[in-house]
Amino acid sequence: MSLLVSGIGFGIISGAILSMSSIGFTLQFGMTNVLNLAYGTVMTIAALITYVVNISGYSIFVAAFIGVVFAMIATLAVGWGVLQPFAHKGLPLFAMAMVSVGVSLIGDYLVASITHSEIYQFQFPAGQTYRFSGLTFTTTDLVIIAISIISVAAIELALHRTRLGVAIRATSASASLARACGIPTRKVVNATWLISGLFCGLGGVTLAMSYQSVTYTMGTAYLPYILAVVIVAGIGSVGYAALISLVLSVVIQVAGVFGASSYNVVIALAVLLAMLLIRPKGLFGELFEKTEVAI
Amino acid sequence: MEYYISTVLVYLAVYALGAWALNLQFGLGGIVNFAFIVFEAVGAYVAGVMSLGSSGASLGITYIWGAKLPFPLPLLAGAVAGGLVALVIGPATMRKMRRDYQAAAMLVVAIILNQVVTNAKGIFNGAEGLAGVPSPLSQYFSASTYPWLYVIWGLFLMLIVYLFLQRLGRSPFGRTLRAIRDDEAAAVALGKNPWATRMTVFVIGGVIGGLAGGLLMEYIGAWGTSAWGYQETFVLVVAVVFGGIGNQRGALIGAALVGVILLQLTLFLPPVGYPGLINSLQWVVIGAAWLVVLWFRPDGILPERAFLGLSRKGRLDFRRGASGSAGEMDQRGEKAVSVG
Amino acid sequence: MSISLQLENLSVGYREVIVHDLSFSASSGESLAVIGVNGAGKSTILKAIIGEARVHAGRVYFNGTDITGYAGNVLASMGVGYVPQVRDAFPGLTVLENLRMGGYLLPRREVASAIAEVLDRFPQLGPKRYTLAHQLSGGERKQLGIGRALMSKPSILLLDEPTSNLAPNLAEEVLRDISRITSDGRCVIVVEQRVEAVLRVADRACLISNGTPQMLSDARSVLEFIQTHGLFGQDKPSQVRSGSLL
Amino acid sequence: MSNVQLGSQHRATLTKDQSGSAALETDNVVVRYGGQTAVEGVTLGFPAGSVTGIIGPNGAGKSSLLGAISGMIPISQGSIRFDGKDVTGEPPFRLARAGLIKASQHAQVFGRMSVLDNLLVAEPNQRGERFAVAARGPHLWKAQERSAEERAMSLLSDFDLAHHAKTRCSLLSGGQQKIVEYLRALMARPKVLLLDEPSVGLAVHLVKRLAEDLARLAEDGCCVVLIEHEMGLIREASNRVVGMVSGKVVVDGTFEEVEQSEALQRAYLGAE
Repeated sequence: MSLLVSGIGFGIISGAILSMSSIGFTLQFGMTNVLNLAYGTVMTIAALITYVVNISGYSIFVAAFIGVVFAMIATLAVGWGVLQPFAHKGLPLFAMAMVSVGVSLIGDYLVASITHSEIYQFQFPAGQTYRFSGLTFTTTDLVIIAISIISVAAIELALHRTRLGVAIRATSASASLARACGIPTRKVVNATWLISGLFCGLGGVTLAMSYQSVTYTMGTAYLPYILAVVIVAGIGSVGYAALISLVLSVVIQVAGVFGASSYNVVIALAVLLAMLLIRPKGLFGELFEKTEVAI
Repeated sequence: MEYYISTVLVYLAVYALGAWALNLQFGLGGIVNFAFIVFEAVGAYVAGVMSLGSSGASLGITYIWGAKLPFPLPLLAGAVAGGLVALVIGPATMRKMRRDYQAAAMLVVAIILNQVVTNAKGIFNGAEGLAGVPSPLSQYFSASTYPWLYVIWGLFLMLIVYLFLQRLGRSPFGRTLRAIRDDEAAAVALGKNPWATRMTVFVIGGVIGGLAGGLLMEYIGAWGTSAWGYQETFVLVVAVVFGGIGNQRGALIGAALVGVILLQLTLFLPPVGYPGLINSLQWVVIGAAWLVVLWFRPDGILPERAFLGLSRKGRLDFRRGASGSAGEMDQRGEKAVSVG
Repeated sequence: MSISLQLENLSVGYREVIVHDLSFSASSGESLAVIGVNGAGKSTILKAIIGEARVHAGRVYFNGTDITGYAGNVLASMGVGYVPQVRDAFPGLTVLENLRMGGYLLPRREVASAIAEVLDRFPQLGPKRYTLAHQLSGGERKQLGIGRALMSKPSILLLDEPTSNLAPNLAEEVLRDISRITSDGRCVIVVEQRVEAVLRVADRACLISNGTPQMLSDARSVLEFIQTHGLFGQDKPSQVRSGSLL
Repeated sequence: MSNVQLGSQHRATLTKDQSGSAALETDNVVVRYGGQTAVEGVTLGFPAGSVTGIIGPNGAGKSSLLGAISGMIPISQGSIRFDGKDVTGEPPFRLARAGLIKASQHAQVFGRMSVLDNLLVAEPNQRGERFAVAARGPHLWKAQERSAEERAMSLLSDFDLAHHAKTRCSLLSGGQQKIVEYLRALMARPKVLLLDEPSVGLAVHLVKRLAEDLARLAEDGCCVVLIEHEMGLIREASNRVVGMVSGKVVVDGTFEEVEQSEALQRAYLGAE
């Protein structure tokens, strides 16, 4: 029983991290229709910057902030600098995903050659331990959960209540119709890159904080979980992505405490594979099947 | 030094076999097989356990199906195993879906299998994998001549596979395969069975992949899960696209450039910086080269020939048209239109 | 102030030209119907005007400004409204959100009154304001599409087959809206399948056949011409060409 | 409009054939997508040696009917008989092998292959298409290949495309691709030929040649069914016209009869 409870506790923490990571991915994917496999690389970069700033004497919060800002810049740079020019050349969806793999390889291994492919341990203290009826959380865990709840609630509200948020949903549904409304779709797409980068950074930084370490493969190795969530939840659906993240994480962690811990990835990927085979459009479906790259 | 050259040549044969098999599946058949490295892995493992003898006999490593078969049976067993694996994962992953999703599904299959083999030590000894696999017939030759004989053996297999695939690609079978790739619905309307045709080349590719894996295993003698990460498939995809999708000679050039020059020759460079720097940088170079190829020559160095009929008289009209090149990497007509 | 849209020897299409050498102009307070049998490329004309299809030759002027190839959002800010044939509303957005997006360019304080105005014009939408667009019926959805385009108070409205997939009575209703819209001093260009029905509400009409304009005249004469010769009568358009083609 | 003229005796022979046994029959075929009904109970017989034109406004269900006949679109109700056998629910590639060939509305050519290869793909019963034969070597299929190549070249020269035989198909114009698709369908030796708007993008003289070609096909006993908006082609090539509105057949007769049909006129003109 206590094993089950602690599994759920771990599940909530990793669910908090996964939901932020997958929301950034799904927003960007829903908008541009490009399967951006360089996303994990940006997560790694954000975590690494956080580490470097933290190690040079700043508090972990300042460091995390700088890391997230870097993730936003890096995401925009990948979107603008690489994916957009390729899309304008008329590459199809599949080739665009391939381009992002190239970006990911370059990024990951540049990081590897700079960091000597080593694992870096964070130095900040995990803080006090709190107990809630069997669940155990450290201060770091609680901060991660709080950041996740606040940011997910904020993006969900923003997408429904703000002009830019609704414009993002509108452009993602139909860019040409959005233009006919006078929405400057190019600016909206850029805003989406930035928001996607924000969540990507939050995901990467909190992932490293919960691991207490960072290495060059961290983000890309995490990508399968994100893909599983995004495809199961349906591309572009933020609320479902958060929900599925939580469910998937709890399932994996509970399975882990009962001895299947080395099969974490296998569980996540088996779920993804089953979804791809049974309902490639995701549980909660898309309203239109987009077949075009829109950047 | 001589040993280096012969090793590089064996690697060339292995990469070329892999690139051709992938070219058959991906270039001619349009199957986005990102699980290809699994075929090579199975071929290597099976060839290994078929040469190592029964599990308990060796130095504390555990695996299934141990046997000590004479040359060339372990290699053949590896090839057959590759085909069988294709037969199993083919039906599951070749459903009708978006091509980038199919790529993701294949990738996922590759990662799952790798993880399972890594974690379940009983199958092929987990992450450490097999070691000490004897090279076939090596006891009859001196250590200096054997590598060269192995090179000749590898080049011989290459030649056989090349001629076989060339024959297949230029036959009506190959033509039907390319037709299904270009427009599945239209091919169906002409009475072609896309599923059966694709499945055939998926299995043939599996056999050749298994052969390549076995060939490498019997030369280097060791094989673990780190040798077949999904990135290794990516090397072959890069090689095929680099050389020219749908063109065998192009795939050979790609395999030589990417597989051998970038990945293997760097092993013999004098050490620069800290150990492992070159290893990381070569992936950066591959990634960058990949983007350069996609940008400048999406059809590769030697693009596919449009005409493969019997009568070869007359010039081939092969201009790169406005609709050609980039848009054709995707065959389902998912034309990318950039907006915004 | 009078508005005008002017097409000068326009050839439009995608990779290949679909409609050749089209010229017409339309000004405020009038409606112009573009008609022809299926596949004549009528919708492509509208798409080319708003920059979503290719202009191979010719120019488009709006109030004397050359707007050929301008992006849709720039045209929207100049006062060109467009209602596509199928994807005419954002499916995952509510009616209210759709209208708000239609009024994206309006100053914030005017949005509420503009929404009230549209809901006034299409009373059926009022009770459904929190319904998602893809849950609306065909007729409601088309009204939403037109209402969304009217939000930005366009001086010219381009309608692409507004009655397709609508039951006959709903189609009549949508077409009647066209005359209400022009009576506000706007200009409407409508591409339409239901030839006779649209010709009864439009002021002028352009008949396209075989990728070329065959006749441009007031709606009544085009209607008469079609009634006597049939829409796909043999050789007839070429006889008319010299006389009534403007 | 194209002005297609054909010999009058040709049209007479065609009309006589109508009483012959039907090569293709649809019995109360219904096609539904989601909640919408595209084809609502169509019962038609198409005799061998006839050319039937199907006309009607957009959304009348013409393409859905053709898709249902060719097995590409599943039918919700009813049955389809081809060559005397019930073929309802057969996979489309089996129907095609049996001689029921459809050419699509948007030219679907094999873009990265040459024009000649596009045609050769369609040759029925190719020995070298089987993996086992292809693997054993070209001597097993070369003879058949040569005769197929000759037939393909003669088809290409009929439509002035012989000089493009080795051109990559994606480099052709839309109209040329449309012809390649038509010739490819002929290459498959169809018993029933279904054409979805074959004249789109064709120059006037080619539409005329197409009309002649269709008539010749029918004389050889092929059953041709075409959807068409180009009335000149319908008038000259077909000896029977079926008018569809909202998923139903509203008129079935000669071109002149159909032209007078008020139901069809109303549907086109939109005054319901």
